[in-house]
Amino acid sequence: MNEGEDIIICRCEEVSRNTIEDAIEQGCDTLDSIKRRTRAGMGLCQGRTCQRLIAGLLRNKTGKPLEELKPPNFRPPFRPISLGLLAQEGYRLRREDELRDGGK
Amino acid sequence: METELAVIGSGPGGLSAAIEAAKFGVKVAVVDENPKPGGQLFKQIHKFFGSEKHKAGVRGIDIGNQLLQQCQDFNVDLFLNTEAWAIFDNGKALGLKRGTDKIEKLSTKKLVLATGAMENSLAFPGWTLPGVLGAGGIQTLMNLHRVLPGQRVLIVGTGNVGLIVSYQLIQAGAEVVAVIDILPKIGGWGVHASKIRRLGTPILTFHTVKEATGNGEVKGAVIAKVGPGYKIIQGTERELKVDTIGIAVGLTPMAELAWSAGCQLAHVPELGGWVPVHNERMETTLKDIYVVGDVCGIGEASTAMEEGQISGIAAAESLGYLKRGKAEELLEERRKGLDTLRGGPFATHTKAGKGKLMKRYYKS
Amino acid sequence: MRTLRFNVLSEEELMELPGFPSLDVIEKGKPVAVIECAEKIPCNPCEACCPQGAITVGEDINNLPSLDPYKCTGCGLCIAACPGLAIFVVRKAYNESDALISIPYEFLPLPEVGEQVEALDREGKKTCLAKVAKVRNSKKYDRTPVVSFTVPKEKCMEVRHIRLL
Amino acid sequence: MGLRIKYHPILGEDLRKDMISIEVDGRAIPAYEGEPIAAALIASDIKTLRKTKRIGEPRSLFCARGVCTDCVMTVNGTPNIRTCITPVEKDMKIEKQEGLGNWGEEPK
Repeated sequence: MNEGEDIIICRCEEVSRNTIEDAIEQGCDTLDSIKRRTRAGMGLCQGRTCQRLIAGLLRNKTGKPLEELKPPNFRPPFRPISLGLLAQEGYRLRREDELRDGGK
Repeated sequence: METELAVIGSGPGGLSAAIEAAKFGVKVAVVDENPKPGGQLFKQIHKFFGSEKHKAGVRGIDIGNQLLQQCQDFNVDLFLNTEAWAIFDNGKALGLKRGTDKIEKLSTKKLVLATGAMENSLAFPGWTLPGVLGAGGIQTLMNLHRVLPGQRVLIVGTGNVGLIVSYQLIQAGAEVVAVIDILPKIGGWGVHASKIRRLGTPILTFHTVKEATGNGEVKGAVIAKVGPGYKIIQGTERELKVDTIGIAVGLTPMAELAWSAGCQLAHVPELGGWVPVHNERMETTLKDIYVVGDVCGIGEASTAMEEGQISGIAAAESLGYLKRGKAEELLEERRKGLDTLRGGPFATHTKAGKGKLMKRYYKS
Repeated sequence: MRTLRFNVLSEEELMELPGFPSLDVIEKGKPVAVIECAEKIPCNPCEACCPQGAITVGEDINNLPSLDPYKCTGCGLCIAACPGLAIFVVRKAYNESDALISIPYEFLPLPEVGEQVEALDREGKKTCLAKVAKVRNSKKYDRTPVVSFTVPKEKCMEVRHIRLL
Repeated sequence: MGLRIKYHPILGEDLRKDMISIEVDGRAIPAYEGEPIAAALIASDIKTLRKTKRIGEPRSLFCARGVCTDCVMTVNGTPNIRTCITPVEKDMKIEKQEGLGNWGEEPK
């Protein structure tokens, strides 16, 4: 890899190595803070593709072993799902639960 | 919907867990987001290693069919095209999305996470161009869907995946221009390397990919020799005319479901990264959630199947379908199998990593 | 433990392997298996498939296979059974001038009997010409056809693959 | 079409027969029902499946198993569909996705 040549690290959000390294220099020392600062790992794939690359950059820049890092927070929904569907179907499921529990 | 044992992932580990538990009468549901079950088994068209007991000599694709047949024989429910998008109540309920527009809740007593692994990335200039793929992705496309991504391929990485995919590309009619590795030695098994070397495919160690070239899609790859510190030696660059670059630089366990459910994770490099802490029964730190296969340490399909069986037996016992003594007997047999499969020098890392995980389990 | 980390096995390394039938036996010229398996990987179909009991891996399936060349009849079942495609059968005294080599060949098209092909060494380099003598592809081989071809005797430990012309 | 594997030493001959036609950006593309959309497109030498939102880079299949989401396209009007694991169906209309895609009109 050419020194200095910038490349995309997070494919979904198109965040480059320089952007991530800048964030680390400015004090982001966890995967979560890098994510919040740069959006790297926040895209459709939820960081599955770039997380390891970012962890590597973090280790190289800070010298902190990966063992000391925490994986980034990960919350449902784990897969793309539209909020409309979630709201509509969630309501249906809750009604079904209520009916089963005695129609309260 | 309700079940006694829910399994997420229908690869060799997940199916083995399901079959083993169902054998003893447990009601089992397997969930997979793919339209076809089998995980990565159906792209493994080569004969597997192992002993007769571990289905050695049988092609992965045929092992997949055998497992599916057993699922049918033991009435395992398979939910395909179904995404598990949330885990609630310490594993006692799953949020499922079936097809494009149906959301369901699946209540369960026990949960096995068999979510597998994903391929590691390697970032270099041009790596986002169409034509750069994961080597496993190439394997899926050609062996499962019978489509070649291109005609002239560079494979980056000489682990077993890189070597096997190279051989299978040639079987499918493509040309593998070179297989390169930045490390001084071939990572995978010698027999796999020999298979492509005698076809004339060059394996270049101490080499890296500097750049994928092409405008709009891959037209070439610039590779170069590396020296001390794995830095490129200026002047050794050369461009290979390729239309496809396959990245085969290892796998990372997909442990995020376990993590978000609340299972403790540990970073164990020997196992591929962050993995759920578990014990010899494949129980995580949440006692109703089990993990099996690549999600808890990169291994082989054969070890995933043994781990799957262990979790199935353990779950059947704790649900009351199996007596303690009988269960222990069966578990001991599988553990011996695992020990054998991890008995060689290529698996010392895995063995050490698993040791660390168990220690962590009993410390927590 | 052996650490094969070269791109190919050299003939010297080969001869140290317990699956190598010894030069004497090869010189005698009867068909015999040559097991080019140099790493301890957990695997034993070669042992299980041999009808003569000529291949031993043992209790620990990580052991290297060892060959009893006097029991081996060179039947070739192990060629297709080996998941690593690392077993070949060599019959040095096939006739006056030629040896017969049998290899696993999982490619299309399959060569025809009588066809002339290029003989390649372990690095894929063209070594000489070869003539196909037999193509076996029964169900037992499970889609790993075994191709036998003749090459000049002195090439019998060098040639390990063929390329169709 | 040159990229389809008709004969294979292990998989045998591809015995699937009737192909259907799907519409990709207004063009008719042959495909087998049930195969992933991305496989059909690559077999027809359509490599670029989407353009990224910021730089407008072309992207294609990358992981081929539903994880990386690089192959998302607009399928029957719905954007962000992972074409590597979404099977081809009759009368499908597929569009190369620009950026995050267009979710269409708000329902009334």
